[in-house]
Amino acid sequence: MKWAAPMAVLGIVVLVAVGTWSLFPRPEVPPWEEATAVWGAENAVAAIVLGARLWDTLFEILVYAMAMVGVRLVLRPLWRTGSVPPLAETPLLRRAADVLLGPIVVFSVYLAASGHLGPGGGFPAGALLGSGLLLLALAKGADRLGGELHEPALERGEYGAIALLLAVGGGVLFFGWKGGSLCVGLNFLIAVEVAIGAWVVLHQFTRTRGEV
Amino acid sequence: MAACALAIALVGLGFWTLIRRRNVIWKLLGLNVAAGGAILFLVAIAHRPGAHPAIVGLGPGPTADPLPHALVLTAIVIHFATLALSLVYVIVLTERRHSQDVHKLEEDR
Amino acid sequence: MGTILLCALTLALAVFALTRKRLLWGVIGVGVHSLALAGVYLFLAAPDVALTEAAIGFGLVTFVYLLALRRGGRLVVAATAAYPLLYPDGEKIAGLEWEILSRFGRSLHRDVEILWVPRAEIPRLLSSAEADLAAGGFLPRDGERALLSSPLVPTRLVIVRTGEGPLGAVKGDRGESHLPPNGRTYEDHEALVRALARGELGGAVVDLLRARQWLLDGRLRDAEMTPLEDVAFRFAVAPAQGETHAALEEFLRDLSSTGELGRLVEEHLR
Amino acid sequence: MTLAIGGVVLYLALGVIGFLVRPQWICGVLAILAGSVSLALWAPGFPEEALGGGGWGIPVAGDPWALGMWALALVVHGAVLLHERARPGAFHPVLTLLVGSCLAAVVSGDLFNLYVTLELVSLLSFILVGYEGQPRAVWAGLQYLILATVGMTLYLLGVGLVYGKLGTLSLSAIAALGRGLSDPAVAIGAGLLVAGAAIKGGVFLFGLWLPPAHGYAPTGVSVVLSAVVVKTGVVALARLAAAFPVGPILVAIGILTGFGGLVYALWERDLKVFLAFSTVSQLGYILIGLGLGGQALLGAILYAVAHGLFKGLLFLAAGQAIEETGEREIASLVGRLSWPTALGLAVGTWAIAGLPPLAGFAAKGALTADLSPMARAVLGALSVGTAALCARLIPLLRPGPKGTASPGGVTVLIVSLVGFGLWGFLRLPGLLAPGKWAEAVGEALGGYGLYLLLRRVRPPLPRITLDRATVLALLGATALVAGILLLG
Repeated sequence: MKWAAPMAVLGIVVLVAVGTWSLFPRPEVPPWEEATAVWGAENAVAAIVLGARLWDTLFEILVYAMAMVGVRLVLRPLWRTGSVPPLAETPLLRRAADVLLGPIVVFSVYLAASGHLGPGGGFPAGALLGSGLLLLALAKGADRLGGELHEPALERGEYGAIALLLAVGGGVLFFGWKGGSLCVGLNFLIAVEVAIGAWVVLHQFTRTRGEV
Repeated sequence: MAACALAIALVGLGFWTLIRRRNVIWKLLGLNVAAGGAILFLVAIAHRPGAHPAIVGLGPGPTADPLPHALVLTAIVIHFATLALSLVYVIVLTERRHSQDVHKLEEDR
Repeated sequence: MGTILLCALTLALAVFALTRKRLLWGVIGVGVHSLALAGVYLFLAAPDVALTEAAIGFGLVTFVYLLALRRGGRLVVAATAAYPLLYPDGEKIAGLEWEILSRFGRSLHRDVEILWVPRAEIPRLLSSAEADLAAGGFLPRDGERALLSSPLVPTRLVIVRTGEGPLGAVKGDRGESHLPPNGRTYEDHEALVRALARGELGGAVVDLLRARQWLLDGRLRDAEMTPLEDVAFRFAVAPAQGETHAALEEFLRDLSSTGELGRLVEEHLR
Repeated sequence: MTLAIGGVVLYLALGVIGFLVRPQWICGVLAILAGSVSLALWAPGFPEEALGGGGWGIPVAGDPWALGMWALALVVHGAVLLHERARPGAFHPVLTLLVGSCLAAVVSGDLFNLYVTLELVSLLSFILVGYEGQPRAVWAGLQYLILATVGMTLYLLGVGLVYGKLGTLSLSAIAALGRGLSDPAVAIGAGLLVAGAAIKGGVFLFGLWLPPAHGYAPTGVSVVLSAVVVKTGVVALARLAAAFPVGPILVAIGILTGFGGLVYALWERDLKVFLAFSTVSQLGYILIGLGLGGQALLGAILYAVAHGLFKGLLFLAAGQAIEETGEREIASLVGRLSWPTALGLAVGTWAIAGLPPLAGFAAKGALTADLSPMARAVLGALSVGTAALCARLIPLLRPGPKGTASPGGVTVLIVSLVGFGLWGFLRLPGLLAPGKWAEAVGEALGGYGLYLLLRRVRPPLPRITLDRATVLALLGATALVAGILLLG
């Protein structure tokens, strides 16, 4: 079966290349301006993600949330019973965390708020917030920070955010809610949910790895 | 056109690593690159020569197709979620079987 | 034009990342590759996707890989007691090899756990990956399937002759391959030196370090040694753990380059 | 349309709320109630409507596939709830979300929405397969996820090609365009889509992850996996077959799946992996019916539902048997089962062999109603093979001394099997003809003969490893796309 692997990969690559060849030249893009305006947004991508194809986005949020549930379920038995060894906090890391945390939070709030007007949106904002939280964990030590951000409350917060998202989604789907403020609300909910999810994953990893 | 070629190359490279490497984390890295290639393929399809982003008020001229961009946003997040979960399962297996070598993990003791 | 250049750079980064030997470089390479990919998205007029790819693809994915990579838990070492290299000293463990192993464990953020096993058990533990490393005056026999580290302490294999009678050696040790047909094997060095002291054996094939230690402790009185071959004590890594082996090699290189290894050898084997 | 989507949103919301409510299984019961009310309201199906506006909206349709799968999913979820009542922790919320996402997957008529729902389905089943954390189940789950991601990467490439050329994601619009497979981009895109869905659906050459994943999963999980989750892959293939003219390719895949699964099942020792392989071979049945289209399509839907019922029953009984005796090998389980487990196995085997009164017979009758003799011969050979598989289970049916298993879940499935069989008799006139009965009994006896013949033969079957499964999946995809190119 020596020849099988290269043949398989090459087959896929060649076939997709042949298919792509006949795609060019690319046809004209259908007009999207008024469809975007209907949803009260200026960024067409945000209008699609939060308006026209909100049904996809709801499922995607569920995929993300359930992955975090899976991570929590699997890693709980592996937690290190001993005390989490302290983190070697170098002054550079501590200073960097203090300096950077402000801009990160401001930028992610800006991304979430202006998601429907310019590039941005709930997902990058949430991921940025999650990375910012991890930077905080690197600087202050995951255990102390974990203590401050009470873990079960975070979990309930995440489930609450998802339930709220499903409710608002239901509203948009059935009662035809539209408008810019709706986009901002959805974006913030997604950002909160993604940020908590990212923090849970990173926190769970640290509990099984000793300090970060 | 160059982006499409890059996408196809990434898919091939990713699948090749997935098959050849024996360590499971290397396989996941290869899979990561392959899925990134497929996502880039979607964005490359949406691109028009000389286009600016599909945002109102950026002036005349051709714009890129916004629909694949929305699809790709979803695909990236989904791929990260599946990746995080499979990495966690790799950790569980490493704790139990002390090895990340795929032949070792496949022995059904 | 810019797109083509950036695409070429992205592909080069991906090929670089996926052809590395060490997993750490692979992960960092893929991280930088996905950053370049975000740049390509900017050229393709997709700012939303670029932001998401940068935040999630580069930020979170690399974090998750790095955290998964640092395989926590224990670095399991299968070892035989070998004063002054690696020996249980009351509650604690001490010796030259212990100093090296504990530093290596800390660099991998894993706490080292020693399994005191007879020498013959070590190959089985390594191949079944129940142990990551083998230590404690480990002299590799030819045919042992293990990844060997660079030599730690050079030594010599000697025949210790105390009188008439058959030669003895520890089962599984390098000395055993030099035994004449009527030679006898023992579980560990302790049993070997007791048999020598009782006179059951005429001599033993052992490494110079242990022989000198026996003389210093006064367990052997008049014994003359004939050198056999030059060998060196090394660490052995489980065959499936290419990753740990590469990390160990790099660690030993740094240790000897900073002269730390020489200082430790001086301090323990003066 | 609003009723169905409302039902799904309610199902998912109840699943999420299940994490917060203390007696977790309450959320399951409420979800099933909501689902059945929603199903009752939109039962005769609803025309296709775009969710979220015309241009970019997601078309959602309620056709016979959706109807059959919703009914099957609700019944099986009820049976598993009865069986796994005492399971603490996050099992029931995740199970409810899994069934909810299956409901959404079978209703959707949009290329990318299929991708998202199938991804949620595979992620949730991946969590449930590794729920108890034994290394074998975790490895089966990891293998499943890696192959599912490979499948979905191919699927995304297919979406890129098809959307690039045709400009729409809605399956009905693509069918309406009727461009067929003349254009290479559409042909290769369709091939990649079918390959991705085949890998996800656990078809023989492509989805070799299915047997270990279903075999080593906990009892309740393997029931839902084999009865409902596998069907979402099949429904995705059905949707693609409706949009692109890929009928003959699906028939070829169906034959390959049918006989491949059969060969591996005949010599598999582990009981649940044996049942998983027989699931793979039954998929072949459905795919052949799907590929032929027309009257056979209705037969395929009926068979999918019937298979869900009796395979669910078999897995439930097998799970109980393993929990009682602690043994997994078929040989060592003989004569040690309690009466409810033995009864469940007996009824399941009777139905899967396609013997008269039960659902298997009714569905097979519908499937082979008016087929070309060649197709009928292939299906006949397959059912003889299936009967041979059932013959392997016969020695297990003698009930042992004492019964500890709770008959709850088993009875629900038995009742629904008998009900389905009787409904089949009323609706499909052709079933009462003596010719059909004789044919069914003949196949069963032929199967028993085949079993006696093959008992001593033990061919060395290649072991399925992750690398080999990946290479086979990619090779299968390449061959499939090349086949479609030649077809076009």
